[in-house]
Amino acid sequence: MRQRKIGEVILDVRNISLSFGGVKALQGISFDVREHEVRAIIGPNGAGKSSMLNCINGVYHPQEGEIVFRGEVRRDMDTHHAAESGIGRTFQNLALFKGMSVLDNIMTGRNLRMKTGILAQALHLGPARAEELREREFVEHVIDFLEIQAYRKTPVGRLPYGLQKRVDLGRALAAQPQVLLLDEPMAGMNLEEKQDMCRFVLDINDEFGTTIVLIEHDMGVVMDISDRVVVLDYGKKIGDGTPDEVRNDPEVIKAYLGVSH
Amino acid sequence: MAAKKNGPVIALGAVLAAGLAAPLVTGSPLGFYLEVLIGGLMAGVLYSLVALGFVLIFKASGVFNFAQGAMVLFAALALARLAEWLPAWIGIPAGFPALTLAFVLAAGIMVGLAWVIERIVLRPLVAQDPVALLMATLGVTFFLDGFGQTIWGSDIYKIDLGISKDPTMILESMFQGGILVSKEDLIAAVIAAGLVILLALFFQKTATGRALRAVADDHQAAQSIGIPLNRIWVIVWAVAGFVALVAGMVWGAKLGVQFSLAQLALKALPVVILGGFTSIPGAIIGGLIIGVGEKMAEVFLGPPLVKMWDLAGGGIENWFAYVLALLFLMVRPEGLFGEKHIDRV
Amino acid sequence: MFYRENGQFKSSYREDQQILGIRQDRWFIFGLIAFAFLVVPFVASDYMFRAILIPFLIVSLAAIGLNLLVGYCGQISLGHAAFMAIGAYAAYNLVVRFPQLNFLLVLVLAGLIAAGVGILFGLPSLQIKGLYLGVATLAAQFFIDWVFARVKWFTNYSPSGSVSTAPIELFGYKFDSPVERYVLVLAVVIVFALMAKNLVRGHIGRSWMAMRDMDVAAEVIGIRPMYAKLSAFAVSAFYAGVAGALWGFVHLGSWEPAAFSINFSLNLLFMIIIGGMGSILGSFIGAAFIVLLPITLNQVLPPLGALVGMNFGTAMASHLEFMIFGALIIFFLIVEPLGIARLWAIGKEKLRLWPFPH
Amino acid sequence: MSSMPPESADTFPRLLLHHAKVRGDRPAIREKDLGIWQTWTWSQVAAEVRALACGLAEQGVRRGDRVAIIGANRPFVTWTTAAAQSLGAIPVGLYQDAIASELLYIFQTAEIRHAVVEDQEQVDKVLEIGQEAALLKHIYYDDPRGLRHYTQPELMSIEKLKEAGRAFDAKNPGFYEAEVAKGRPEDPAAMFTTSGTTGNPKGVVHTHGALIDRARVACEMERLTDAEEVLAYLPPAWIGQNIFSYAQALVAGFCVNCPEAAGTVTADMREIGPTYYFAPPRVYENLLTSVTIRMEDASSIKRRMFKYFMGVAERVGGRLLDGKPVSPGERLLYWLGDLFVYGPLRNALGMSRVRVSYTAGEAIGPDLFRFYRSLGINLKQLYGSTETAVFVCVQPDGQVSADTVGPPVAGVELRIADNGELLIKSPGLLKEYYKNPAATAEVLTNDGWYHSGDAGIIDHDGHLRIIDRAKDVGRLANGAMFAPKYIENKLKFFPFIKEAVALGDRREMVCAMINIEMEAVGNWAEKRGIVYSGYVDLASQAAVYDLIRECVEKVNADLAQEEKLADSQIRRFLILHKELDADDGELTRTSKVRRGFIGEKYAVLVDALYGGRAEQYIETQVKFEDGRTGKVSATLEIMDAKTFAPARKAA
Repeated sequence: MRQRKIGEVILDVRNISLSFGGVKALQGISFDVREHEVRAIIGPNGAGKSSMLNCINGVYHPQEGEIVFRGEVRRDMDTHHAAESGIGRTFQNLALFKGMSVLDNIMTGRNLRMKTGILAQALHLGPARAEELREREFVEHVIDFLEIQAYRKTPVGRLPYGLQKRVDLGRALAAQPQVLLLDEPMAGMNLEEKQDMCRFVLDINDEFGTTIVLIEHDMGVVMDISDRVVVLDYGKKIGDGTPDEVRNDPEVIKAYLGVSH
Repeated sequence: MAAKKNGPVIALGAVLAAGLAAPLVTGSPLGFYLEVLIGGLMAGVLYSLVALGFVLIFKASGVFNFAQGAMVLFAALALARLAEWLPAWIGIPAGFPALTLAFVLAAGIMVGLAWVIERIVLRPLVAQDPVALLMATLGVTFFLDGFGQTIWGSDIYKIDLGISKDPTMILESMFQGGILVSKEDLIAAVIAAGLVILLALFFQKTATGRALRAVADDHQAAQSIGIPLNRIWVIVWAVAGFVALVAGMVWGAKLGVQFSLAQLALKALPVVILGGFTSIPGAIIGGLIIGVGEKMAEVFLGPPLVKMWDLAGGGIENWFAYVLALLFLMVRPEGLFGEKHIDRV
Repeated sequence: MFYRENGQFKSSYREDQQILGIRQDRWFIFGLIAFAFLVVPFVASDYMFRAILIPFLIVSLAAIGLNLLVGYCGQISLGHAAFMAIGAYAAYNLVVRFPQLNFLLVLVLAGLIAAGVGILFGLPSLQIKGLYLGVATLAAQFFIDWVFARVKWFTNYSPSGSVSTAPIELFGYKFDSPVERYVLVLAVVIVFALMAKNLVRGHIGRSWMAMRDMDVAAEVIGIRPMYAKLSAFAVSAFYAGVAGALWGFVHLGSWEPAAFSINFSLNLLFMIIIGGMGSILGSFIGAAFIVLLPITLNQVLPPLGALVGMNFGTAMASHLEFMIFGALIIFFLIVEPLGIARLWAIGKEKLRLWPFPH
Repeated sequence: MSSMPPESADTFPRLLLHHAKVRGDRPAIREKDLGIWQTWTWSQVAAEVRALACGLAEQGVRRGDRVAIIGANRPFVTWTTAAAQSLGAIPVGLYQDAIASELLYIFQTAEIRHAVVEDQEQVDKVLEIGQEAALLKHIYYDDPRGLRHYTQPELMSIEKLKEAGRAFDAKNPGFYEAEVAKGRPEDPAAMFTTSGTTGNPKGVVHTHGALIDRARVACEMERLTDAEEVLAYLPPAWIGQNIFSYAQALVAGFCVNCPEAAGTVTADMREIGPTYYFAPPRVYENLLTSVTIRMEDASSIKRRMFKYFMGVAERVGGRLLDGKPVSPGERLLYWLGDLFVYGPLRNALGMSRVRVSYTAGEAIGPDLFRFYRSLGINLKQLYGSTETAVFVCVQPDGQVSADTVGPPVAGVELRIADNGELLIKSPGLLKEYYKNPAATAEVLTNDGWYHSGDAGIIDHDGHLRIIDRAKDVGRLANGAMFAPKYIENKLKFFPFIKEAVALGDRREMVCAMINIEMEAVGNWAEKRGIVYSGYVDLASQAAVYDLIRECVEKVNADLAQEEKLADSQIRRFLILHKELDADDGELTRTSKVRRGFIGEKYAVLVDALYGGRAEQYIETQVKFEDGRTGKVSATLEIMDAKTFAPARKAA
């Protein structure tokens, strides 16, 4: 059985509004994420889920609101700062580095921690080599964890979709994030792949205590694995609570369950 | 995306305007100044003609056709040599009749050539990275340069439009010494204007033209309402081929048909940057700005620079257009009239 | 077919990450290098050195530089010969003004100066991509051409505008004959190629490739676009600078600004397209191709033309060369965008799997 | 170094200490883990084993206790085995995929108090059993993943166990040495479970002496040295794996390599390139099938080249290997073939460096056997079983053939009983079946002969030839001999047939139920543009039936050649709608068909075969990999096959 300690609020999203041109993608969204929990954001297509994630890790800059991460209040994030302070993410549409092997893709997740300079790299001097080998070993643990040993040196483009998703997860995991944002990690997968992915998500949460924020529109999966759920619809928050609370919320049922499922 | 700041654009514009006005303030004779200005405009018209070809193709297919310059050279060579050979072949009188027939034949050749390029080179590369497409057109450039010179010859040829190259003095009454204007240049400007009007009509009035515009606006949407993209692309390439012929004719008549024509066409690149890749008016105005800017810089900025730094001659026009385009890119990448793009994750 | 990999297992990451992981590859490459150093100097003719081997090696280096930028980092450059020009003129000025400097140091300094300029012209890459960047690099090409043609200081006020150099002297030894120059260039190129390989297999190389393949994801993972792109421009220009200096001092001896024109830039680009984007080996293959093709055409065409009763002059050969280059570019972009290096890699993979097809 | 360890190293712990002393810095075990071959030297292994032994002692393991070990080929399996042996405890290797009921039976009969397991999956299984087998008090696990939040007091990680062991060792200096010194060769060294075609598994107990003797004899015979490399890829609970990757490694001092995962065995084998290799015929067959299939996709030039040189190899390869005369021209051709085909092929198979390779367990197809030998791979047959510590007969170099298993190895005596059963006397015989004197007495008679249960004959060269299980040799209704396995094997030698069950004992004719080989038949079908939606569909295609009928008829033609078996020609057959599976009880864990069980389970089909019906509907329950059960149903066609007149017996 899973026995975990849910901690204090680690990420607090306050009153975020985002618009593109005239289109309002998010309107005054607020929610918090506690340390070590699995937090889901659900909603029908176009509800603003991905936009929300993009605001959290600085890909988009909301016009209003602020983001508090580990006590640090920011008007908006920038991607690098987000990565540096421990926010990792995966992508809905695979955003792997197509020209690189599985190993190299995951190695890029360690780039933040690799500091040796160009000259040392070019000459493959002691520190550069030592750093490379050290990070390789770390990445091997990620590969082992995700059970993709057999594909280590395969170019990612040649892998089936489900495995590519796993590599994407591995790349984010390699950065040892405190909070991991998962953008529809199970989209486009078959049942078995979904189960595998669920297991990995829970294992990550268990083994490393990583806080997880995930977007899904597969309700079943979300309800099974998350501690608390935020429901978005047309850029507005319409529900927030435990899976059971959300499931029984009349407004959620009306806006989400009633319409598309 | 945060709204783009207009400050730098305005600043750049102000600097250019100041540069334009500076010679007058520093006491250049107005007549001379106007002469330079008109010379610049004339060169600009030629740039615009080449740039038009770029814009057409880019608008419809997203291909940055580096080979437009090579097509201009190829067209000019074809026109010049056909006009020279035809009298010997079929006994058509040299001069205007031969030239007319040569123009018709060259137009056919250019349309065919454009069609072949589209089919053989661009079609297999559909949906590729724009940089790959650019490189493919670089390949086309080299091929056409070699091919054109192989079949048409590699000397310097003339296109004689039968217009006197003698400059005419105009507005003598207004300025001391008047302004020297070449009649040829005027004709060129008229031809260019005519071509632009023709294209505008084509785009506004014909069904094909409207389809073309639809494609330019949104490929997928156009396809979904049943516009055959492949056919549109062929047409666009054909039109671009024709535009190249006109540009080649005008330019060849002015400067003679030679290999350097293809290189000069490189100048059209900064023009489209300035005007925006997708805007026909942009191509025209961009061409004029570059033409005028270049001439002004060469004539009025060059000598002081040479003196100041003891340079071995001027030649600012070699890079002026590019550096201007580069500055422009930094402050307004979409150009004067281009459309903005927002990258979504 | 020739691979026997049983027993070549790796028991440390260091072994696993070596550049040539398979023993047979190691033999092949070491054999090739040994051949280049120990056999070629004794068998090749002066013409071979002057017209083929030395230019091949130097443009290989320049192509590696361009490949780092275009093939690895995905940033286009249409004006890379300009960075070679910077290297060449920088080296010239260093030698003229500080004659006591060791030539190797001059090479490195020339490279560094080119790198500085590379960073400057790389700045637009932070704002613009693709075609737009191509135009920016063209601006570099034309502007730099102009600077060396017009600013007399750079040519040390040479009245003709062309500069000439004395033979290279290194640790008291004069590299004068073609063989000596060949060996010098070979050594330099091997060292720099190895360094390039080291870069691309390290975290910096990965950050370049990440920018190339998916820039948004790269940023999200914590790669700084500015650092990745500018470092690629700097390193790329450094290589071009060193190659330019070698081109000027070892290959040409005396040159004028036109030596590094836009055509040279485009040729470099063709090398990496034909040879292979994102491959150090491909840079060599492409360079060999572009260096050898015109020479071969000039040798082969006239007798071939005579055979069919046609007269192929040099002009004809040059036109054909243009056509063949153009056609090849198009062919490779359509059929194998990763160039001959990719074909090589496929061939190698086939040999490893032999007799199986997959 | 070919010198064998001294006679004084007569238990496994002593052998280990010997190697740690003599070749302490040579690799003893490697495991592909985290992308590279992590290596432990003999002295490191000795230290690990010492820590584990002390840890186990600290946890209460005593002389004579049984310690269960469940896991894939990982170093911890070897180390805990040796650690238990150091303490005089008996390691009991158990199959990872053993079902809970089997495990429970063994845990109860062997009164197992300590279990060493690999990971969460095994922990869960053993914990569940632990509820019922109340004795189980200690579970040590190797891989902590997923176990972070487990709070059961029985659980302890192997890391912790080693720590405890080191502390214990420090407090009790000399304890380990004293324990090792107490061991004697006649002490039980290990217990193996027999798969048992019927009933509960039996625990076969072997002494140090028996295992070491057999290992040593075979090492000497094949001149194995400490330079050998072997790949440990078969279940460690199986005695063969124990002999090849534990006993022989400890005798000869060579290095054992553990693959990264089940899915990477082929790749890992290519990397390691073992010099000494064992595989059951099934593995060789699968390899050949994959070679054939992959070659089919090759260009026609390559295919022709392959075919030509394989022809050369067939003519020349075996003779070269046996040291027989070969003409220079053929030698040259073979050399070319080696350059272009055999060498690369051996490399692709991971067999470039194989010096000695064995197959055993079942009959091997003659074509299959010849294929490997003609490639220059020294493939040989051996005969043995769990009860005989493997080595009974081995084909010596130069005396190799497909249909014998060779003469007895040193120390072994053979006798054929009147009913055809093979009797064996050997130093490697089992000590006993654990706590099962009745069963022991049944196979091990007082005069020291072990009753193998196999029917065999000894030919004029003194080579043993195995026909079938003695009890399976039956009679047709007309009294003619019926050796079902012999027939099944002949069928299975075709690449399209994965499994076959021959029926006919006390019946008037022979019928067969056949499993197609999905990969080969699927490929064959695709080549012909036959569309199919899955296994069931493919198996029921008319074209596939025709294909299989051709195979059956070829077997019939073969059987007709042998006077005694001509009546055993297959008259009717069907293709089964599902693959026979160990999870459904149709195969044993070692993948042998359980004929009796199948006969009962598919009684309707048997009736239909003998009842002359042209088709039969059947519904079968199946167990999926995730433990759920489901049903497959199909209407199976039954087909007649042509039979041939018996060959006239030569006068």
